[in-house]
Amino acid sequence: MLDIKAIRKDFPILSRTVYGKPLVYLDNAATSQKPSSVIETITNYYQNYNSNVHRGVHALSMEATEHYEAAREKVANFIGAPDSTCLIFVRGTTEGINLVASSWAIPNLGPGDEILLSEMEHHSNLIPWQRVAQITGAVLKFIPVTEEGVLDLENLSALINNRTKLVSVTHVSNVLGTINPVKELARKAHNVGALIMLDAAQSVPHMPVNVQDLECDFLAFSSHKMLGPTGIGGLYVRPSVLKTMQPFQSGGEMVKEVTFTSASWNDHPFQFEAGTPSISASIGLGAAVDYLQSIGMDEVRNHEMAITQYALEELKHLSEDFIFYGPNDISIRGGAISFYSDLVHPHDLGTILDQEGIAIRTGHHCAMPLVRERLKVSATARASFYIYNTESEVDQLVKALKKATRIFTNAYKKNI
Amino acid sequence: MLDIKAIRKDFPILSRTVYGKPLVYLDNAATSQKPSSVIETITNYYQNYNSNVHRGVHALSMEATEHYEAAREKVANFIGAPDSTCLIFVRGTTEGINLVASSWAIPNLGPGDEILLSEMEHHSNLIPWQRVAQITGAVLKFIPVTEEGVLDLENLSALINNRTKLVSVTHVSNVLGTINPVKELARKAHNVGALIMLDAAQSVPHMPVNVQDLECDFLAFSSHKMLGPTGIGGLYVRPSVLKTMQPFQSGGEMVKEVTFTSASWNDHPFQFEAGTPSISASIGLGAAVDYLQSIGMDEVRNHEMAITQYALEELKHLSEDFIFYGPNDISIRGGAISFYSDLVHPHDLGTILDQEGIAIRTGHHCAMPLVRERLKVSATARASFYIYNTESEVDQLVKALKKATRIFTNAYKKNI
Amino acid sequence: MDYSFDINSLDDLYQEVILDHYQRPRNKGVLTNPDISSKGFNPFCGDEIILSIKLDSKGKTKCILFDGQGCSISQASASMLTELLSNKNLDELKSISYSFRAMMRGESLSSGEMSLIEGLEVLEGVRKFPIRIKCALLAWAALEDGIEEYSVKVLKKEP
Amino acid sequence: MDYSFDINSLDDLYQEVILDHYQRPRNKGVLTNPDISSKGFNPFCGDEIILSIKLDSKGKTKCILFDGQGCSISQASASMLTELLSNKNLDELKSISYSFRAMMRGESLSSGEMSLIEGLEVLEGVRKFPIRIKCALLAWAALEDGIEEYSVKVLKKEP
Ligand SMILES: Cc1ncc(COP(=O)(O)O)c(C=O)c1O
Ligand SMILES: Cc1ncc(COP(=O)(O)O)c(C=O)c1O
Repeated sequence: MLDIKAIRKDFPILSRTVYGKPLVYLDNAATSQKPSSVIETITNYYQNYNSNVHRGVHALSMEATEHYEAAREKVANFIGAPDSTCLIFVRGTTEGINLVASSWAIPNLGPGDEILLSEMEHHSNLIPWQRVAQITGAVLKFIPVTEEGVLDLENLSALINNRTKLVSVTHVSNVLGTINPVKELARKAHNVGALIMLDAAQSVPHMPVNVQDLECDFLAFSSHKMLGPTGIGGLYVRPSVLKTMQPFQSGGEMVKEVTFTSASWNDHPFQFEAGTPSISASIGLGAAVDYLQSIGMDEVRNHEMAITQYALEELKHLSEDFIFYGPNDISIRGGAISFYSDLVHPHDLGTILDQEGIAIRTGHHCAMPLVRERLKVSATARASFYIYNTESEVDQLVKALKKATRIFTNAYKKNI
Repeated sequence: MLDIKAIRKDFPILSRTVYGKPLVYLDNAATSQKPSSVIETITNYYQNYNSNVHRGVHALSMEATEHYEAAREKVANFIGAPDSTCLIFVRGTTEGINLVASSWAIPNLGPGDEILLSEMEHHSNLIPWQRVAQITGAVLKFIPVTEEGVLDLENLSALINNRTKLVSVTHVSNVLGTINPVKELARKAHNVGALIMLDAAQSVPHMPVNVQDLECDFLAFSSHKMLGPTGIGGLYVRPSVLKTMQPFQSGGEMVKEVTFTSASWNDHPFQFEAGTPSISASIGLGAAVDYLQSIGMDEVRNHEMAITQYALEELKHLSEDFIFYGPNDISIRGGAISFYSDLVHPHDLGTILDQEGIAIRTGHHCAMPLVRERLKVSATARASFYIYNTESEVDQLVKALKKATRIFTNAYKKNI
Repeated sequence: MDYSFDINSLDDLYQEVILDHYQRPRNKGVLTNPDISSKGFNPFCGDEIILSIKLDSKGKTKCILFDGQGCSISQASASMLTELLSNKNLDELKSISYSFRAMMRGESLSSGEMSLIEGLEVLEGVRKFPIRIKCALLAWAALEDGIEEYSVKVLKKEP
Repeated sequence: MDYSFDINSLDDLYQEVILDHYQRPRNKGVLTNPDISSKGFNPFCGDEIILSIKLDSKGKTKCILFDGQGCSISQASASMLTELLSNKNLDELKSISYSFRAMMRGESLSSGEMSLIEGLEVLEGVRKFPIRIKCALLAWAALEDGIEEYSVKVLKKEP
C-alpha cells in the first residue's frame, strides 16, 4: 500500500489553493504534477553543472554528459529496453510517433500497404499516419471500438493481413481508460511480418511496462505525464529496426563527417537527436524514473486500480443523466474516467468544478473521431488519477458534480 | 557600463569550483549559464501552476496558458516581430531550420532552384539544406569565406540570381565570430524574389536583433545560448510567408477538426506546435528575455566588444605558433575567438585549461567543412564571452595557454 | 490573474436567462437555402455553432437559425443572437456584433451601443471566467465570418 | 564523478614518451597497396587516424603505417601501435588490442597480458581523464575494424 500522505508531501503544488479551496488535481492524463526531487534535479543542473553535452573536454561538459547519458540508461532500463542505445530522447509521445512516421514509415511504405490503427487513438497517433498515407499511398484501417469501449477483435484476422505493414495502437486509452491487449496484437502483427508501435503515453506512467515483454517494435511516451518535466519523452525502437531507419531532423550532433555537399550519420541514438538536446529535462526525467521506481510500478498500478474502482462506484450515485464510458472490468482499465451528461455540458461541469478547486479535463481529449463519431457527443468530462490522489478527493468530485447537477436541474424546473 | 560584479551574483554556477579552482566559463557560444531569475521561474512553474496548456477550463491550466502565451509575447517583442502569432516555439535553432526546410522549402523548391548558404555555416544550417537539395533537386551554392574570415561578396550578383529561391546564412559565425552583412543579403535576395533565413543562434543572445529591421523572412535561435533553459527556442516567420507553409509535425494541438480520415489545421503558430509543448522551458525563456532586457542589449553588445577587444590584444602575447581566426575589426565580430597552434593541439589545450578551471571548447564546432576545408585544421580551440565574463578571466586564459605551451615546448626541447 | 484567492460567483455565469436559452433554445435548426451560412468551431473544446440566415428583398434578416452543440454559454449566446438579430440589415448586424465584442472585452459602451445589444448584458458575467469568453463569442465570430464571406462572394466587395 | 575537487596530474597524461611520439611520430604515412586499411574518426573532436598494413606471406604484419591528425594522445597512441605491432599475426594483433582496451577500462591484467602490451603502460595515465580515453583508443578501434573487414572480405569468414 502506498503511503499517500507521505507521497503528497513530495509534491509542492498539492498544498496550493484555488479560489481559496485546496487544489484537487484530477487532470493527470493531461499532465502529472512533479515531486520536489524532480524540481531539485533541474535546479541543481542549472546551478551546478549546466553545459552543452557530448562535445566538451571541460569538467562541466563532462559532468553534464555523464548525467544526460545516465538519465538515458535509467529511462531505457525503466521500460525494459535491451540497452540505452535504442532509447531516443524526443519532445514527447507526439514527436516520437512523428519520428517513426518520417524515419521508418515514409521510406518503407507504398501504395496498397496497410497501417492498422484503432478507433480510440489520440490525434498524435492518427494524424501522422494520415500524413504517411497521403504521402506513400498506404491505406489506414481501424480496429473498431465496441459499445463497452474495448477493441473489437472479432475481425482481427481480416484487419491484420499480408498487406499490413504497421499496427499502431494506444496501449491505454486516454478517453476510455481501456488497457488494450497489445501483446496479442504484437504477435498477430509479427505473424504477417508487420511491425507494431505502441502509444504508451498513458501506460508507462501508470503500470509496469517492458518493451521486450510486450514484443513491440516502437514505443513512445511523454515525461510530463510521468512526474517528469515538460519537453522530453522517450522513443524506444527495437535495435534491428533502428539500424534500418532514415535520419529524422538534421544538424549538429547527428552527423559523423560533413563536407559542403555531403554528410555521414552518427551512431544511434545520436543520429536521431539533431541539435542541442533538452538536457535539463532529460536529467529531470531520470529523476522522475528514480521516484517512480522507489515506489514501485506495481504499487502505482494497485493504487490506481483501487481508486478507480472506488470512483466508479461512487460516481454511480449521480443522477441517471450521467453516462460513463470504458470497461467496468478494472483489470483492463487505467485511471481515467470519462463521462457525459446532457443536463450539464462537460464544459460547464469543468467550470463549476474549477470553482471548487477541482481540476478535471473537458473536451474531445485530442481524440475527436472517437468522441464525436463513436461516443456521439461533442465532448466528455474526464477525471484521471495518479499516485497522490485520495478517496476523499473522489468524494469531493462526486459532491461537486452533484452541485453542478443541482444548478442546472433547478434552472430546468424553473424553465418548464 | 555593466556592473559585472552584480551580474555575476545572479549566476549561481559562477561561484562553483572546478578541481578546486574557481570556474572560468568561456564556452558561451556552446551554451550560456542561467541567472537565478530563470531557474526560479522554472521552479515556480512546477511548484505552483504546472498544467497542460490551451485545453483546460481549470485554474492551473488557465494560469499555465497565460504564462506560456505571455512568454511568446515577450520573445516575439524581443526580436521585433510584428506580433506573437509569427513566433513558433521550437526545440532550438536546429529544429527551427528543420521546420523551414520541411514546411516551406520541400513543398516549394524543385530541380534547378538554388539555395545559397555560406562556407561558415554550422551543421544545423547546412545538413537540412543538403537534405532539401537531395529531395527536391535544388542546388546548393556557397558564399566563399575570405582569408580574413568574412564573407566574400565579390561575386554576389552571380550567386544571388533568378534561380535563387532561398538565402540561408548565419548572422554571426560561431567559429570566426564574424557578423555578416545580413541586411544587404536580405535586400539582394528579395530583389530576385528569393527569401532569406537567418541562423541567429549567435546573434539574438548577444546584440539587438530586430527581424523587421533586418528584413528577414525566417530567423531561428536557441534559448539555452541566451540565459534561458535548454529544449526551447524560437522561429520567426514573416506573416505573409507563414500563411503559405505546410504543417510540420502532426498530432494534438496543431489541428482544428479531425475525422478518422482527415484533419484541418489550427491557426498559426499552433499549427506548427504539435503535441504538448516545452511549457516550463518556454516560460523560462520569457524570464531570460526579461533579464536581458533589464540589462539592455546595447549594453550586452558593448561589454562583449570591449572584452573581445581586450582578449584579442592579450592573446597576441602568446607564442607565434598561435593562429587566430576571424576579422580584427571589432565592429564586425561577436565574442567568439577561435585559435590554433601546431605545437599544442586544441584538444590538449582544452584538457590543460580544464585543469585550471577554465572551460573552452575545442573541435570543429559543428562547422566541419569550414574548419577542415577552409581553415585547413582538424580542430580549433574557442573562447567565447558573455555578460558575466571579466578581463581578469581573460588574463587567466592567457596564463593557462602559456602554461600549455610550456609543457609542450619543454617536451619538444627534450625530444630533439 | 491570480487564481489562488479570486472567488467568482457561478450565479453571474449561470443566470436564469442563460440557462433558459440553453435548455429551451430559440430558432434552432438549419435552413435549406440560406443566403448566409457559417460555422464556428472551437478546436480546444469541440463546441460548434452553425448559423443560417435568410435575407428579405431589402437585405434584412428574415430568418436566422442556429444549430450546434456545446456548453450552455455557447448555445445560449447563439440562441440569444438569433432572437436579437431578426429584421436587421448587414450593417446593423455588424454594429451589434462589434458592440457585443466590446462589452465582452470590458470596454465601456455608449448608451447607443448599449441599446443595440439590449438583452445581451446577462452575458457580461462570463467576463469573470476568461476561458469562457470564447464560448460566448463563438456564434458571433461565425456571424462575422458569414457576413464577410457573403460580402466578398455575393456582393463582390471587400468587407 | 565529482569534478569540484579532483585534481589530476597533467604529468600522468603528458608523459615524456607520449609527447615524444606525438612530436616525432614513428611510421607515419600511407601504404599504396595495403592488405588492411582502416580509418578511425571521432565525430565529437574531429580526430582522425588512418592505418594501413601490409602482411607477409605468413600473414604476419610486414609494415604498419598510420596517418592522421589530432591531439597528442590519439597520435601518440597510433604511433606506439605501429611500433608494437610489427611482425605479428592477426590473432596476436587482436589479443594485444583487447588487452590494451582492458587496461584502459581499468581491468587488472594477467602478467601474460601485461607483457603483450609492453610499453603501452604509459597511456594508463589517460584513464584519469575519462574524456580522453577515446583518444587513446582511436587507432585501436580502427585496427579492430580493419581486421574485421579483412576477415570478412578476404578470408571470407566471420570474425
Ligand atoms: C551558429 C549556430 N547555429 C546553430 C546552432 C545550433 O543550435 P542548437 O544546437 O541549439 O539547435 C548553433 C549552436 O550550437 C550555432 O552556434
Ligand atoms: C494516448 C495519448 N497519446 C499521445 C499523447 C500526446 O502526448 P504529448 O502531448 O506529450 O506528445 C497523449 C497525451 O496528450 C495521450 O494521452
